[in-house]
Amino acid sequence: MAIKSYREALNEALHAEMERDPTVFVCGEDVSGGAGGTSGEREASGGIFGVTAGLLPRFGEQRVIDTPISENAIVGLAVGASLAGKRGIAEIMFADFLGLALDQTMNQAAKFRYMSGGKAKCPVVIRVPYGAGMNMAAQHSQTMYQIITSIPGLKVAMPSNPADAKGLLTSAIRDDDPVVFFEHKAMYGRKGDVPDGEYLVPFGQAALLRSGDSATIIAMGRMVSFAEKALEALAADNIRCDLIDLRTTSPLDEETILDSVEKTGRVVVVDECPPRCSLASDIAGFIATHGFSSLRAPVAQVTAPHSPVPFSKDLERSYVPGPTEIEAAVRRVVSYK
Amino acid sequence: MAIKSYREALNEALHAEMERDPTVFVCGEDVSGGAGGTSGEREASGGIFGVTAGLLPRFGEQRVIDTPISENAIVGLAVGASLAGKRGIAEIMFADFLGLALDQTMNQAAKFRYMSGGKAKCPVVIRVPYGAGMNMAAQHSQTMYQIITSIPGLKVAMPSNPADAKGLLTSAIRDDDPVVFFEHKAMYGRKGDVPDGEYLVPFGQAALLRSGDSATIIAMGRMVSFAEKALEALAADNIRCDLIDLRTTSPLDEETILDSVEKTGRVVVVDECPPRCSLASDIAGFIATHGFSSLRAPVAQVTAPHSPVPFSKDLERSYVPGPTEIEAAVRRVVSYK
Amino acid sequence: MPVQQSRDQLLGAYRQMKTIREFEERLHKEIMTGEIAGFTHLYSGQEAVAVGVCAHLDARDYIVSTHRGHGHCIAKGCNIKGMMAEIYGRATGLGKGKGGSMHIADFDKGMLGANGIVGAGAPIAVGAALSAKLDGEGRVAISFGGDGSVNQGAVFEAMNMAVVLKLPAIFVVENNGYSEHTGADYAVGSKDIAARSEAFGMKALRADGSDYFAVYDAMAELLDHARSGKGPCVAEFTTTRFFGHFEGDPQKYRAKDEVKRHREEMDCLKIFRAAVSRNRALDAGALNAIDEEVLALIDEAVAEARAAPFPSKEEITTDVYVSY
Amino acid sequence: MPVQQSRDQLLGAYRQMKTIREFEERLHKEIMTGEIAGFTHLYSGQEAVAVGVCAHLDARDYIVSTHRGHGHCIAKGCNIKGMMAEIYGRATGLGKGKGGSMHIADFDKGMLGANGIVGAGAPIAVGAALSAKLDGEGRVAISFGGDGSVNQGAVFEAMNMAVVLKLPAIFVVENNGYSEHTGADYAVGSKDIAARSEAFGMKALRADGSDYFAVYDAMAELLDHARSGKGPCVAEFTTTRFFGHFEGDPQKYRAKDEVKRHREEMDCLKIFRAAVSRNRALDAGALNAIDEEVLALIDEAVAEARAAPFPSKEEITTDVYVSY
Ligand SMILES: Cc1ncc(C[n+]2csc(CCOP(=O)(O)OP(=O)(O)O)c2C)c(N)n1
Ligand SMILES: Cc1ncc(C[n+]2csc(CCOP(=O)(O)OP(=O)(O)O)c2C)c(N)n1
Ligand SMILES: [Mg+2]
Ligand SMILES: [Mg+2]
Repeated sequence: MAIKSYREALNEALHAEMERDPTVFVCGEDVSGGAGGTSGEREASGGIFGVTAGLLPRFGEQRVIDTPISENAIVGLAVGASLAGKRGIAEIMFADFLGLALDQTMNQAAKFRYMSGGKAKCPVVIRVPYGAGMNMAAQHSQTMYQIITSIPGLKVAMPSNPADAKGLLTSAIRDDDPVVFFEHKAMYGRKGDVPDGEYLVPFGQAALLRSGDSATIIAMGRMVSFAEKALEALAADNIRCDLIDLRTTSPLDEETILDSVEKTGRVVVVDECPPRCSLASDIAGFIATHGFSSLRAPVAQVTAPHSPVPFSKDLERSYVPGPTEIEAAVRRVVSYK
Repeated sequence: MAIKSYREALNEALHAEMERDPTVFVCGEDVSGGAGGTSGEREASGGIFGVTAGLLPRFGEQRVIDTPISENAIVGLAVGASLAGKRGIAEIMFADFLGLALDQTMNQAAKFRYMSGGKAKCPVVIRVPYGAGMNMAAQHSQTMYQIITSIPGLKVAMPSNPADAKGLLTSAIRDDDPVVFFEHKAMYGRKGDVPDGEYLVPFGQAALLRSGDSATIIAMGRMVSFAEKALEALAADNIRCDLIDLRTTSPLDEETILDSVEKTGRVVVVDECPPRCSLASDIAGFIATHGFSSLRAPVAQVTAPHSPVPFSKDLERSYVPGPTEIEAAVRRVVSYK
Repeated sequence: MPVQQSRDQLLGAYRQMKTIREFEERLHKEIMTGEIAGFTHLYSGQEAVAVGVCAHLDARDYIVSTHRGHGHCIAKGCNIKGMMAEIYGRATGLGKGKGGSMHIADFDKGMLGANGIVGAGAPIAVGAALSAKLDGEGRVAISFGGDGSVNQGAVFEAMNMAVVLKLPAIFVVENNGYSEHTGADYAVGSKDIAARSEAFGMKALRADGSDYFAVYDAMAELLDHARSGKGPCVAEFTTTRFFGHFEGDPQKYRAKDEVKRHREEMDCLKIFRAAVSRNRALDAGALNAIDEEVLALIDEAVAEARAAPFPSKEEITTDVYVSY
Repeated sequence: MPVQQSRDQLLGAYRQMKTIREFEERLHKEIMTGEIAGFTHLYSGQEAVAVGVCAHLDARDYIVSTHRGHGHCIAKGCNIKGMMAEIYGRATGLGKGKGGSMHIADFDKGMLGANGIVGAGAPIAVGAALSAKLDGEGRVAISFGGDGSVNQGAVFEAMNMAVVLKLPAIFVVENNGYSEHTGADYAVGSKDIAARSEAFGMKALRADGSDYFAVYDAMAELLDHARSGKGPCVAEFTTTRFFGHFEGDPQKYRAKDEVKRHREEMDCLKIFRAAVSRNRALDAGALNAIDEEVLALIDEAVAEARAAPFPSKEEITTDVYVSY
């Protein structure tokens, strides 16, 4: 155990897996930086968010590949190589840019195995920094995971803390299916305990971070820490909740959700997406269908509004669901008669 | 009133609106067909599904534009022209190809107005044939509307019959916001009464196609006719339901849904999408949050399975939700104690 | 200068071209019966390209194909019966009937799949070329595409990516004059695919795609370039398709007599036969014998496909993931 | 041959270049204070391109810009105070503070927006060019982009589309040598953007983007071509950025003295002043007077922006649709 940042935890997983498996490579824009130009320094950035720093000096240009700005071809590069025996890790600088790479992600990576009757294997990982909170405006702040979660054939991981960042990324790289890996931009600097050495967090197993009978809070990614904040405030009034961190939205840990709902009968789903066809509605709908008999209150959905992400500081701050909204929602469902 | 096919109804709307408004134009692959090559006939196809047939002879090459295979640029062409005073109607031959055009759709068309603080207007229509049922396999059969519905800034229309095809497309073309218009490939040949002359179906107003107290069936697109079939079978056992055809999934007619749920307390949502972050889960979640007090049974979600669309006839037939599954779901919710 | 080919090579090439031809001509008939569902794009007329290209490859090389993929599959060694069964949607098909005509693949043969998304194969081929480069065994990846595919952003990106990373990728462009119902002379703004691709920084050649020998010789030169680490190349082969874009296409965009004329003047099988008899490389007898064997094989393939079982309903939800 | 420009034109051009320069240099300082949120990409060093291009345009012509858009906005006539307020996220900004630096637009001025998606502006510009062509009034649409943007599929598609439809679109490529931290000599496989674009079937020119007169003259020729219906063109202007890719960029990918050297040798303002004094077109006095006016204007703009109110929370959900 050591205190590390979310960024360091991801970087550690990349180093370890590239060390362990020579078929693993990373590609993307500026994953090392400094190719061409007048630089003396070959690794000029190590990724715009620093997640791939140190890989080039250690593993060389063959396996740490700077690319032109060609998102669809970047994913295709990793997909094609992964169909041909490698394990490609593509970095799409911002999740929003999946808008350019959705064909290779949705129509290619997600479907090869199925269309080939199980013959193909496409163990690709597509890393995508996502989310609002850094005033990057409407084209650099989207969640996108609701879209990717809706696509059969893809797996979706979204760590909420440094330990999961390391454990889920390690599992993603070793996974034989395509994984889209969502890293929240605003969490890269967040520190926490990270297990030393080899550490894997299995897919499809949510984490029960807090226990309580008052209600069930289901969250993912950055929303988890906001839910924790809300719970601190609620503790004062003796409101204690189960807090479920999904960790992967596909596969979904249905059992952990239903067990908790059966216990509490009251649910708050917290999701950074806008409301329509969101993870919040997905979970709320799932519970309305499979957990109805235990429900004792309306399922509260705490989401962003149905609008793009605004630039101006205060607007963005209120756009993103936060502890206040979560706390209010919990009080609503708990007091529902 | 005259009996016309879904295809003819769409074609009629295109003719009428291009006649009425000189700023309207269509663009896409083979929307006329026959550009270049050795053909004597300039209009060689009128769209791969024949929806744009007859437009070229009537309105000429300036307003009926055949394009190269460049989906992102096709949508961009219509978006850019629509920002510059025109009303562009882009045809993306199959909804699946939105995977290539999502950037122009999601990051550009959907966000211009917001990012410009209300200054921009982008009255573009993106027509996308969607859905399974024609053995076109995994890359030519997807629904995609769950993905587009999740994006703030876009409107989503999906007619379930010829009359709505005409009325919704007319409204879409006159709408000042970007609309993604979903036409089910398997319905082009379907015939029905279509009002003569100018006919508009407003967005955000669902159609209550059947009335009954037993339960509420909510469907859209091709699923509506399957729900009607199921209702015929159920009538024998005196099971009568409200059948709500959403017509547009964004905006969503929340009022019609909640009124019906209040009356019946039992809900079946029918959706051609795979289950995750689908329209089915979206509506089920919405009801779990806003209609909970009236719910007397679990919300049944009838969807495709979490897998790509298979090619082989029987597999595809069972993949697509049909009358049998809907009937069973209605019986489940109706008999729930 | 022309490359010498052994008698066996020539017989093999003819057998493959003939197999593709009969496979497609037969499908054209069978589709009329309504027994074959979905979209089928026939390759008849373009055989010399697939065969002339794949003659240089072995199972360790990669190819990525298109919606019009039957020819590439056969030339790369896919099992004929498995292909036919797939097109018939049977459990015995190469993809268990889940993929169909547009998605035939055989990964053991280095055939990374036909593809229903025009242009999508190019970045995938570039990825396979990257894998080949990392392995350092002189393998290559071929991206097949048509005159319409080269206007797709994915293909441009793939070409530039291959040049930047100096990968052993070859973009084979089959210019049959049409992208669906639109002429290549319209959709390719520059009118010159080879020159436009060359400007990306690739070695480029153009040759007659109806002449097996022209294709073979051009590819010999490009493969030498790519295998020796000199970077990607592009080959534009002019060719023609004998049928419509897909089965059921009325082809109003073509001059009335175009197909008839092309079947007379651009038939790669006739051209091949003429060439090998002119230089006395092969006797008609040997070729006629192959014709009969091929017809028998196709008959069998169709019969077996029609007799084969459809996949069971459980298959709908299998093969989505390796594990989930 | 050089095009004659009136004294007023020259003074106007200098004023715009100076305004862009001071706008950016001031932002560079203000960003240090932490008062400006998000991503800001400064245009300093490239002023001659935006101004030399837009000098030929009026409000009825269209431009589409990039993430590095301040210069294009100013050159196309966007209100300086409205821009500054937008960058500060204020309700008085051109986009009510909802868009920020990467999304400044002014549709009344034909400025169809900066764009956060590299390359996305090109298809949009082509669409605007189509609208211009349909109106038949000789208007044009300019697509601004960098050396990195031209490797984006959307840009290739847009170029081919513009050629196929013979649209009055001009692709202005500002080659400042870098796409973020990666050299253009690496990411552009062919190493020659103008030639690669020319192969798409466009008239292409390359000129010194640090020399206002070189840019102006090149654009005069291309605009004549585009406005007269002869089809799309491309211009590659070699230039440099004086700051990092975005504010906070340590620029390890650049040689230590590169920026210093470029500020000495490639400063478009110095080059302009030298030129107009050499040929006695303008006297230093007039230019110095402009310098002072510009500085005063920027001071005002910053002061007013900082004093302006932030948008109210209600604005989060307005302007999503015209009606919903
Ligand atoms: C991305 C995408 N756009 C459009 C289509 C529809 N489509 C299928 S084949 C085709 C024409 C392809 O032309 P070309 O590349 O020349 O290949 P050919 O059909 O001539 O073999 C089109 C437009 C598609 N399958 N994928
Ligand atoms: C589609 C997309 N990919 C990547 C980025 C991140 N990004 C922003 S600017 C930039 C470099 C652009 O280089 P260039 O086109 O030369 O413009 P310059 O920054 O030099 O002005 C990159 C990669 C983006 N904004 N959009
Ligand atoms: Mg073709
Ligand atoms: Mg640059």
